[in-house]
Amino acid sequence: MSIKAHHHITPLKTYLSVGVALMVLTIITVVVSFVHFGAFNLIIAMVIASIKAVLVALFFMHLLYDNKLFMAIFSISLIFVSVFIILTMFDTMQRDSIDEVKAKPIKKNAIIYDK
Amino acid sequence: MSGNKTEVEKNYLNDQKGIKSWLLTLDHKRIGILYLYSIMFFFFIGGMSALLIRLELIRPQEVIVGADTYNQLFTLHGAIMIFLFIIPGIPAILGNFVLPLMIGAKDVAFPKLNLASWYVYIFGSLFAVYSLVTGAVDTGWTFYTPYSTSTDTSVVSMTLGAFILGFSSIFTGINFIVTIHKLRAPGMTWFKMPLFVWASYATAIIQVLATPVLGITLLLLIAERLLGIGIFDPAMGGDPVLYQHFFWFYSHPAVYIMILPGMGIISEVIAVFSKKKIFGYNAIAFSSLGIALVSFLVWGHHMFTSGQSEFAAMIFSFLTFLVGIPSGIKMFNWLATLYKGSITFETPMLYALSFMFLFAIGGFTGIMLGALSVDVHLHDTYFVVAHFHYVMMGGTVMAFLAGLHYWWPKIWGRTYNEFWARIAAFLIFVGFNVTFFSQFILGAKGMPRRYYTYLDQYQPLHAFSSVGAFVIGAGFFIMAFYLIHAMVRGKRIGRNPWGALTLEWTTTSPPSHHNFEEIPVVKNGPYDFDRIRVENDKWIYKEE
Amino acid sequence: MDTTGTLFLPPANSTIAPEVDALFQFILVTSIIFFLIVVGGTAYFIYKYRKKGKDGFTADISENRTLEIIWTVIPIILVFIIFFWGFKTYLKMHVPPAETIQIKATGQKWFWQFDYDNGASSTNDLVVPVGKPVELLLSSQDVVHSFYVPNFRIKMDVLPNRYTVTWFEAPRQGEYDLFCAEFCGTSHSKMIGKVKVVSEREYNEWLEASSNPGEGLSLEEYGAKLYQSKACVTCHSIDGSPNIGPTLSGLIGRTEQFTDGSSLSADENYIRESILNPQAKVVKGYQPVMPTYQGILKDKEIDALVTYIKSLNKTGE
Amino acid sequence: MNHTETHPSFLAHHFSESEQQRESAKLGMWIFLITEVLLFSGLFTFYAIYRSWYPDMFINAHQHLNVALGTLNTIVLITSSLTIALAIRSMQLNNRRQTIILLITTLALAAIFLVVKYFEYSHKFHLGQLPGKFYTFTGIKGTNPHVFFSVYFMLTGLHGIHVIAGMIAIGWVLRRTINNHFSAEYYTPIENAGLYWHLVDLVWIYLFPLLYLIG
Ligand code: HEA
Ligand code: HEA
Ligand code: HEC
Ligand code: CUA
Ligand SMILES: [Cu+2]
Repeated sequence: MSIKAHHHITPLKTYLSVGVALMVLTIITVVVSFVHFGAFNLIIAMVIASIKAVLVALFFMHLLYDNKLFMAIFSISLIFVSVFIILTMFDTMQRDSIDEVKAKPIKKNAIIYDK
Repeated sequence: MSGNKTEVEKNYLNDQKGIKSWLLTLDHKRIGILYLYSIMFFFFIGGMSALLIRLELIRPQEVIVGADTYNQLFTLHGAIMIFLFIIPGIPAILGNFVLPLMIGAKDVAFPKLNLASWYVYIFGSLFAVYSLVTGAVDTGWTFYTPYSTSTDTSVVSMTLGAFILGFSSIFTGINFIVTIHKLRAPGMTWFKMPLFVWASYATAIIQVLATPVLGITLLLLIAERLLGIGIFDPAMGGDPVLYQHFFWFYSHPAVYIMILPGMGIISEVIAVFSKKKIFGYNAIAFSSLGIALVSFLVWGHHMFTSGQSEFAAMIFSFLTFLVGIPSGIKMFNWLATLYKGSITFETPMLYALSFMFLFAIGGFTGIMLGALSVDVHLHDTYFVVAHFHYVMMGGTVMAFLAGLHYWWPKIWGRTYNEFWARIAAFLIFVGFNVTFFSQFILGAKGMPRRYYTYLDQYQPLHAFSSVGAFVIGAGFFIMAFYLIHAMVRGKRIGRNPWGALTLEWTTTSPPSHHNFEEIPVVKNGPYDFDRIRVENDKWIYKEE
Repeated sequence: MDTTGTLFLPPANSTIAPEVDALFQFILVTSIIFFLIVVGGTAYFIYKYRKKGKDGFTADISENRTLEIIWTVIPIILVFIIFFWGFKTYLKMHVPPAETIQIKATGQKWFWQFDYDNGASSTNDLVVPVGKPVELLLSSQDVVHSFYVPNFRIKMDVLPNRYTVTWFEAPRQGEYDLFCAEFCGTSHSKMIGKVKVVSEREYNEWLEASSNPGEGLSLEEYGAKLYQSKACVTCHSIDGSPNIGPTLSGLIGRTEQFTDGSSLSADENYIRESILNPQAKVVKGYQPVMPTYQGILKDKEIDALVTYIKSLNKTGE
Repeated sequence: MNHTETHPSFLAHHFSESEQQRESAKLGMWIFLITEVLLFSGLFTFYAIYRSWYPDMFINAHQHLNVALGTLNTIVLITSSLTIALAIRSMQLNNRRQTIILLITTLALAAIFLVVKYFEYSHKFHLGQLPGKFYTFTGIKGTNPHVFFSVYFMLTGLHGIHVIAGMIAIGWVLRRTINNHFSAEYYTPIENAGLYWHLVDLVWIYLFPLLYLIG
């Protein structure tokens, strides 16, 4: 069994370009955050973060070259994270759908603000 | 290859001697045994607290303990049974022992991690039980906020104990997934794996995906208690219903951590004791995976009256029903497997048949609870208590007992007394139905759970139920005796007393340290009873 | 509509109950049928195909498309029906009709407090008129409780710092059990009350009388009544025996030790403070579990209670 | 037993060849990583829900975080991710010296990250922007601003713990590299430590905009 055949060695250039790309994206996201796009700020920031995450996962973590099983496992975990958030929000965002009164806390502020 | 004599002389039990060789062992079989002792010990404590609960409920008002003690009792009972007994139970004892054997591996992928998981289990258990007993935790096993953030009992240390236990579960899960992926014997393709292995695989997926969420939930609970971070406690601006989401995101999938391995055992036992090829192998294998994945989408059915949004309730109810389908598919497949078999009724089969009977009832009542309007009436009553005992005790525990009796000869190389085993099985089955069927009626009549005293109209059924509990107790008592007797004095037995075709039966009983004399090469399916049978350890093929 | 209940269910005494029961019975019957198929089938097979004679080879049956489709599709259809049926009634339970009598219900360790529109209030006894939809606005002072009336088939959790809503209409007069169905601590099992369904006339009379309670009673008698009706009795005895809280008999003049080490001889002001702000001084040997009655008891009621507690000294000696 | 071929010292008895062992170890690591992802998922849910309930408070409160320090830390962490990836590459090329240097650099960057975090934390402690009931700051408008700081401290705190755990792991493989345990044939522990470290980086990649930038 030849070991070399199995272990992909990423060229130095790839690593460095990915590193540079990550830096650039970081700068972009910081700069963009000072411009106001309303709700789009969140979307933009998340898109950039996701691009960065994908770069790290594919190149630094070798998902691109490794066993595709790892990619599947990792994606499944992300799916379940979104399941958690989305299904929970089906509750927390929908409480007023029948009766307004059910959505609001009776006392808005925590007791620590009472003093 | 090796004669009968050497089998007795050299095996994993006696190839090394002394306490140290056990406490530092990396052999998956020995670790399984360590788990067997410790989990049975906690099951005993959990069972005793159940008997105290039933004693207290035999009539209204104080019988033996006061209100606070009662509340601690059912917390102790629930927490031990769930976290210390039933979740680790089948994977850690039987899975550890037979899974590598079944796929023809020499060990699990990470033996050290395996041993670590046992130590973590022991440490976490002692921690949890210590705080349950001395710290008087009385929240129920669900730790609902804000009760759990405001009571002055040791909720923090109890939850830390449960947090630690989570690691044990995760370690086992990681080990099984990797073992199944990477250590199968040559020729053991995915679809030649025994169904118990499939079930363990599905279970491991849930363990790995869900347990960390319990971890963070408990950490947040601790943070809420110590720092008042304002996530679950309304006084701090938090939302108690959110806690319930967090908790059940783990704890609903957890109920399938409990049942799936049990279903795996049932598939083995039914096929072997009817000497029939399993019906619908693929359907059973895939339904395990299906249950595992869909189980993550239904947690909100524990919260239909909690004040969650009607929209969420609708979605959760709908998805809940979808999990019922794969369970049904399994039931029907087992039924079809019996058709035209050659059925015998040794103890493992008796438990498997009890499983069919009891799990059907448990499952159907689950469907009642999943129906939104009916659950509003039944939620938090004894109906729910009866439901989950039917699925957990009637389902998982019966399956566990089936597996225990099925593999007991393999584990010890000796067999138990069939006569007493049948008596015990009978007592447990009857006692169980007496105890818990009456609770369906109690619950539907409106008797709320976690009640230390109750109105007089419920008394007859409660008393009836209590009697049943002691019958179960008697059954287990007998079982403890004959199983322990079997370990040391039981009749010696060959490789394959049941004539099964899975790999663990091709090696000696008990297996040697390295499991197999030679790594087996797999050519047949695990249930090819249409062309192979085993008699006196000899494989007989139907000539084609 | 049945009033006696069945083997499983208690009598159905609200307008929604028969709908719930119908679904319950439907699932019960379906389950029995499937149970008979699965378990009956098992019983038949294990009898018919029990091992006879020597082991041979068994048949090679591992698949049957038609069967598999049948036992997948039929349950799916059934659960769809069950789902929609359950959801329909559930929605009904959650959408009160337009015209309702609104009552505020407050859960707290370990009793229920009901406040009516006209200022009347009651503890543990919910009085409602027959044949009128009643809407409850639920909230809790401390932990989660759950408002549960088995005969009405309604249950709704009572949350701290949030309102939840439920409603019912009782078509018949009578008294029905009211339970707390969410675990809330020591006396969870005693947090029970009654729903009294009375005629419209009786209801109005009761409202009238309760908006002005204590009328025609001496302060001491009124206090005795409040001791019962405001649930002091769940935690305090008047016969000298300790309960969840210390006994009230002989309280005045008794020297109390507190958990913070201080002590004090109980007087009227102390009693008043104990009722309004019970956590200020916690008696040694007891848990700080007494709820505050601030905003629940009116001045006059506190006076009455204090007078009553004082009177317990005289009778005690 | 019939695998009497060369059995390298790092190969455990129950594996039949080193590639099987390597793949197993990596698979195990990946599964462990997803447990970490789901551990964090609880906190992200916490964030998502409270942010959706109190969007204004979140926006007001996040302005009290120091974007410059956050950016600095992001860059530090990304660089460390790069250096550990390069460390593995060096080991693949059998360049042990370079691996050691790169691992030490990674550790140093991790330490810088923690030091920066320490300054951020102590500044917040000083102002009373503490989590939960210890919160005493008054300058933020909106409902329950202490919740924002609860989220902030829980998320960054748990992440910080992971940074420390990662440093321990890297320290351990560094030691083993120095002791000459690894070669181009066998370096799985470094790979796994690297995977863990990248995950720590991944979490931060999301934390940073969610806490510092959204406004
Ligand atoms: C081993 C554990 C286990 C298992 C397997 C299950 C299985 C199921 N459970 Fe259960 N459940 C618990 C353990 C378990 N449960 C526990 C511990 C609690 C309470 C926790 C607490 O509050 O303390 C609980 C509570 C619980 C509730 C909440 C009740 C409440 O508090 O109000 C609900 C509601 O939907 C529910 C539903 C179901 C359903 C639909 C299934 C299904 O998976 C069942 C599927 C099986 C079948 C349906 C039978 C076989 C099928 C056929 C033969 C085919 C024909 C079928 C049809 C026509 C439908 N369960
Ligand atoms: C695996 C799970 C499991 C099991 C097996 C059991 C088993 C039993 N349970 Fe339990 N139960 C729970 C899980 C379980 N329970 C949970 C999660 C709750 C909810 C807690 C809460 O509300 O928070 C609960 C609650 C609960 C209640 C409701 C309390 C209340 O709401 O007020 C009751 C009441 O009757 C009860 C009774 C019983 C009884 C009589 C048994 C009997 O079947 C027990 C019989 C067992 C024995 C007597 C043990 C004997 C063992 C030996 C002798 C050793 C054997 C050794 C070898 C085999 C080697 N249980
Ligand atoms: C949930 C239980 C509970 C209820 C209901 C309750 N109490 Fe108490 N009460 C306690 C406990 C426990 C203490 C002792 C601890 C403390 O001082 O807070 C106490 C203390 C007191 C004391 C001080 C007694 C002493 O010995 O110093 C008085 C007076 C009192 N309660 C009056 C009342 C009155 C009047 C009511 C009803 C209107 C009432 N309580 C309802 C639990 C309760
Ligand atoms: Cu209030 Cu239970
Ligand atoms: Cu569930």
